[in-house]
Amino acid sequence: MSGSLADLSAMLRIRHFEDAVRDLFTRDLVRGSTHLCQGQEAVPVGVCGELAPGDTMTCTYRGHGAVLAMGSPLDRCFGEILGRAGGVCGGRGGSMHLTDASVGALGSNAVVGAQLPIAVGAALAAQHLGTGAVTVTFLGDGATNIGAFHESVNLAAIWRLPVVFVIENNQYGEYSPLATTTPVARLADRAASYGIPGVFVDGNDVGAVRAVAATAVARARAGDGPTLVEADTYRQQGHSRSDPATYRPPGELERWLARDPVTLLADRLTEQGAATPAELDAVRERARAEVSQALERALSWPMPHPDTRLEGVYA
Amino acid sequence: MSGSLADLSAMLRIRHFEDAVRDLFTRDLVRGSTHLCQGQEAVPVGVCGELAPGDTMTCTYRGHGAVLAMGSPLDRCFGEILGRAGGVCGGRGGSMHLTDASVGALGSNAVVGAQLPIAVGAALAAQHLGTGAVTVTFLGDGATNIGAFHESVNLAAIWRLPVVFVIENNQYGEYSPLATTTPVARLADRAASYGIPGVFVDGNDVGAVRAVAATAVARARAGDGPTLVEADTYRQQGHSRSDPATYRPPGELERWLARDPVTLLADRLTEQGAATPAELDAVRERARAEVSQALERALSWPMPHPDTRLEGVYA
Amino acid sequence: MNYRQVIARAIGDEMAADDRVILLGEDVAAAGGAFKTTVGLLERFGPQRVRDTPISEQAIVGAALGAALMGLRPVAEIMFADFAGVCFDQLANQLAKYRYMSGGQFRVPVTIRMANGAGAGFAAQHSQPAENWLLNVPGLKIAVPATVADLYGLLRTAIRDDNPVVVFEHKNLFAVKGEVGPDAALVPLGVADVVRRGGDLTVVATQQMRHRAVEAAGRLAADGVEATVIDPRTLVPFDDETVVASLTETSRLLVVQEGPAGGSWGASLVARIAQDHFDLLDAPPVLVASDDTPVPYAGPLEDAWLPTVDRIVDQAHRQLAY
Amino acid sequence: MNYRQVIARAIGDEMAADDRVILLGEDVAAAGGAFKTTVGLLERFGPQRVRDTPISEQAIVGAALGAALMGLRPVAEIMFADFAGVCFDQLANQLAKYRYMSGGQFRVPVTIRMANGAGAGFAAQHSQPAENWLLNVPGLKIAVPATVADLYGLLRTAIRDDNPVVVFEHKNLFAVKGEVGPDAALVPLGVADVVRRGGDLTVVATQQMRHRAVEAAGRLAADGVEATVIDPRTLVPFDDETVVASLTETSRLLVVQEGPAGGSWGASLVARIAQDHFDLLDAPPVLVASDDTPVPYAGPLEDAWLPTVDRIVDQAHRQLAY
Ligand SMILES: Cc1ncc(C[n+]2csc(CCOP(=O)(O)OP(=O)(O)O)c2C)c(N)n1
Ligand SMILES: Cc1ncc(C[n+]2csc(CCOP(=O)(O)OP(=O)(O)O)c2C)c(N)n1
Ligand SMILES: [Mg+2]
Ligand SMILES: [Mg+2]
Repeated sequence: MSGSLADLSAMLRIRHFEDAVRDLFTRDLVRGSTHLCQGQEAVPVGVCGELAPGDTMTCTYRGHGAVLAMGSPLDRCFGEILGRAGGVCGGRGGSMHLTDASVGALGSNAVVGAQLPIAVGAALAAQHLGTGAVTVTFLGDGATNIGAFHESVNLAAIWRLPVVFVIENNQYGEYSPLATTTPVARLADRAASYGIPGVFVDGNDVGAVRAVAATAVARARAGDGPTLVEADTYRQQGHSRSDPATYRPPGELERWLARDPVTLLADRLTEQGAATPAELDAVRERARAEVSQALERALSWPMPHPDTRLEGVYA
Repeated sequence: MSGSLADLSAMLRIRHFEDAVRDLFTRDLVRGSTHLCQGQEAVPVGVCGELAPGDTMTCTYRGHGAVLAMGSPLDRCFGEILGRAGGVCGGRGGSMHLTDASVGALGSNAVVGAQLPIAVGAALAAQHLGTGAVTVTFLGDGATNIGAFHESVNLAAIWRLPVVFVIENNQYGEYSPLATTTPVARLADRAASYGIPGVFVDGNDVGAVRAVAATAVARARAGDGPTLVEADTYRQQGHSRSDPATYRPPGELERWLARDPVTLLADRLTEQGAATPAELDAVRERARAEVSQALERALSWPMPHPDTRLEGVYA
Repeated sequence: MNYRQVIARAIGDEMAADDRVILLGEDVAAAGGAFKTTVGLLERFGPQRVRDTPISEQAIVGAALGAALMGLRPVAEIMFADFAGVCFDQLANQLAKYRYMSGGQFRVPVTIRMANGAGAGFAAQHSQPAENWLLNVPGLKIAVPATVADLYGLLRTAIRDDNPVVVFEHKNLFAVKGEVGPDAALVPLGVADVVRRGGDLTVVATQQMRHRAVEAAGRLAADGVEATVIDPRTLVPFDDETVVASLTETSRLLVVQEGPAGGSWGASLVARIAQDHFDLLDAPPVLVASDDTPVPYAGPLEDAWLPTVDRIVDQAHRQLAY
Repeated sequence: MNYRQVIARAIGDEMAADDRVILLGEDVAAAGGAFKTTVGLLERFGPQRVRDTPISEQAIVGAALGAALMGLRPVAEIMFADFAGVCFDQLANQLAKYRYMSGGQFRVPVTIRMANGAGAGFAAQHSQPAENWLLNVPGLKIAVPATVADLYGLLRTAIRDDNPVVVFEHKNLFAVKGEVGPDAALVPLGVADVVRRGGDLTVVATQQMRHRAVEAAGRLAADGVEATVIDPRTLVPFDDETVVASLTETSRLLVVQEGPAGGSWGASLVARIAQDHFDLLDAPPVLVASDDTPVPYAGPLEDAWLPTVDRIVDQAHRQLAY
């Protein structure tokens, strides 16, 4: 697989979405914190692109891209981040908790690693009910050091559950380069502790990501159990809103920008003759327009009324 | 190294101690639960035998053997299990919490895996203070599936701390055979996730345990970081007081009893001419006598007075 | 039938009634549970529905949550309530909040069972009233049954509830006997049981302390003092109404609790009554609780840590003399 | 100097005074802390004493405990107090109990710092008053400073204390300004601060709510009502005496708290006062608390979740009218 115009479109929507969120943040329209994924778009687009209807996904606070890649509407995701009543979570969750069950996005989690056992449970339900559904769960490189990671992969492995663990190795956990916290070079190698396949992939190459994801998803769907995927990529922004990322070694950002996943795919499509420059421009324009129209809609929505604040604790 | 008469003596003391505790339990003199280590004695004796004064150790609720191997007095350990004021913890801890800081036994822990980060901390202090001390921590096979294991080994590895993780693989976690909970055959292989050596050893051969421990302890002391040791052994009793261990496959216990670590060592000492039958008998007799005298002393000690119950919460 | 045995009965009845109910936990299947509370369920429902897990409490609770999001009704066992510590994030930050954070997108029908309580010499890490750790966590319901019928009825209700319910099974009550007929009743969450009626004093107590309160009430009756004994049966939701109804008659509140006072359900109840029903009270509302220490091992220490019948009787007399 | 900055100052002063003090946590060293509360310490004390850790909170707390057993005086940072969930076992079952379970063999001089509190839109998993989760855990001390001087003094005292102390740094107070002179005082644990004196009503509040209580007291004064405002500064030990002394004058208790009532410090205080000082009270003691919901994200919802100055003023008038 080599990625398609549709992938480019999906990645661009995420890119513009994230750029817009950054802008909203500086305009004080986003509360708390927000964690952007510019530069990492090929991972969620490639992985979620290999899922079928009924499949599910959990992810992290850096999950806007993953939730959008599952098909959640741009406007309702903006709405949530803006704390609007029309947001996917009615304004109760915010940027770190984007959740849209209607597209299988079972939850963005703000506690590192906590999304993993939940994904294992969703996969357990699929196995138990025989639905054939697969669950994907995204985690960061830093998250591979937390206990919940270990427990989750182990349980999924021993029960051969249909779940795919996708490490988005963006080289940093907050401000710490991976090597300062993690004594192994290849996180995919940690799969050996659980007797499952560990696969490394260039996370900026959406086609490569799709290929690896396809295998892992097929394996899961066939009942052969989990796979641990490590997708190498880069967080082009700082860790969160306030981080200027001054800790980056000189030249690092530039090297990764030269391998920007959106540019890579556009170039490849051109090279392969899969799209003309005009077609690419049209895709770019449409993505930009969709995002800005969605944002406008979301900005017009009201905040939730305080009187509704007790709703939704219990069913 | 091949084990010595002193090792035999140490192992016998543990064996008799545990037999006595079982007996006390059936006589209703031990409260709650107690977890015995008959059959596993070569592991703590071999490992702790390679430690130097100032070295430290944390272990589990199945830790009587480890605490005794550090040199804690028999009578005060009995006293603790009997809930006497003269027990190592003044009767506050009991069987699952035997602790004797004076010999470096920093605590038996009743929460699976919780002793591991504490050992990492003790090793951190040694590194920081430059004492050259090493910390050993014992865990069960089942404990390798809990989050604290993962976090602890990882932290020790990235900081190259002087700690040795010793898995006492007694084949079961409570009533579950290892293979039902753990998708890898060799637990020592999990060391690869942390870039540290993983070593497998016959845990019923005290000499072999000593050899592996010596290397791991020397490595730690030299500043080269942790080792993960897996010592294969067998829990000859049930998991805890009330467990008749009916889940064992037929013949399993017998096969392991044929490789009983105490008998193995005694036979080897005889074969090698390192001890005469009379010497062995003397060691056996002395161990038995020491244990029974210690128990008598402990039984004569009073229970703590209820008026003291608020003591020891805060320093 | 005893308190220990009725657990498998309740879970089995729900599993028989609803295919979506599954059971998971350490040694709950082949071994029938560390406390033998799930004996026979594996044989009856098979290894797909009754699952032994690794020692991985975070994964156990998280998997129950995830499975519930997809339509199962998992029952997860955490062997000793103290081990809520190793999965507290999944309990307090995930399970409890999942529905709310998503804006109500999910139902979360998870039952978590844990063995709590002191009195049997299990010491500091295997004896705690961990129910108190979960009180400041909106989103959970909490059941603390004291009798065979209540355990049966509450456990079934918990499994049928579309919200996370934590059911505490008290280790020291396993031998308590009781009847559960074929038409045994579900027990609703949030409805107290008035165990005994009397006009002089209202005693509120759960689990082990409920039984001690009843014994104390018997002794008080011999002294001419008639106490009402109320067992709230669930801490969240808490049936304040039943307590208040009794106080309109007795005007005296005595709460008896296993566990230290700080941040406890007993203190919370005393505070609510003092705040909302101050005028009903003719004497200070009192919480009899454990010392502010971890649970000690030695018998004489642990016995003193737990409120005794003597202490309850004493305190009752003092309140009446006020 | 502000509340955010004084943290590095306090830790630095203790590190300078005692070689055994070390600091560990996620991004506390090279980055100077996720909240920039530990800026400059790495440069001053080097990477052996100021250590960045992996994302492994159980290992962080456990390592601090283990190091303390061997004579160090570790200061460990848990970035957001909500993450107490992922290391709750190490906090509640290990750190708190280690001395007691061993029969007093160890001193456990560990300081755990965590950023707590709502109001800035961090939502359900990054805003909680996790101090309430630790109340039913004997063996810990708990500090909740509201001012620059108190944070400085309590943090230093915590580091010098031979017991585990959890210090909550309130995220929404980072910008609060204050003075810390060169001879700045240590603040003892267990001694309340009487922020304002008045004879009509006793208001007890911590952190963000202390500031709102002071504001409310100002507005009440304009209405002719003089309130005493007491900031306990530590929840364990809790300075009941200062509260009681004020109540002898005011006879009216109003506790204001960020966070739900169940199992909270506020409810515990109300219960203790109702029980032990019933006769002092001329009106029901009242706890103004947050709703029983997780912390919501959207501004209007979170604003309503936190007790407002209006609500405090209102409630005060109601109590005086009682
Ligand atoms: C249990 C827990 N500890 C700490 C944090 C604070 N935190 C938020 S993001 C983050 C870094 C995570 O790094 P990584 O897993 O690589 O994911 P990335 O942010 O790079 O996508 C940390 C430490 C948290 N949210 N949860
Ligand atoms: C966190 C936690 N979960 C569960 C238990 C209950 N439990 C006590 S021992 C045990 C089995 C441990 O097996 P293993 O690690 O192999 O050690 P062994 O008992 O065989 O020495 C379990 C599950 C516990 N003490 N702590
Ligand atoms: Mg990362
Ligand atoms: Mg074992």
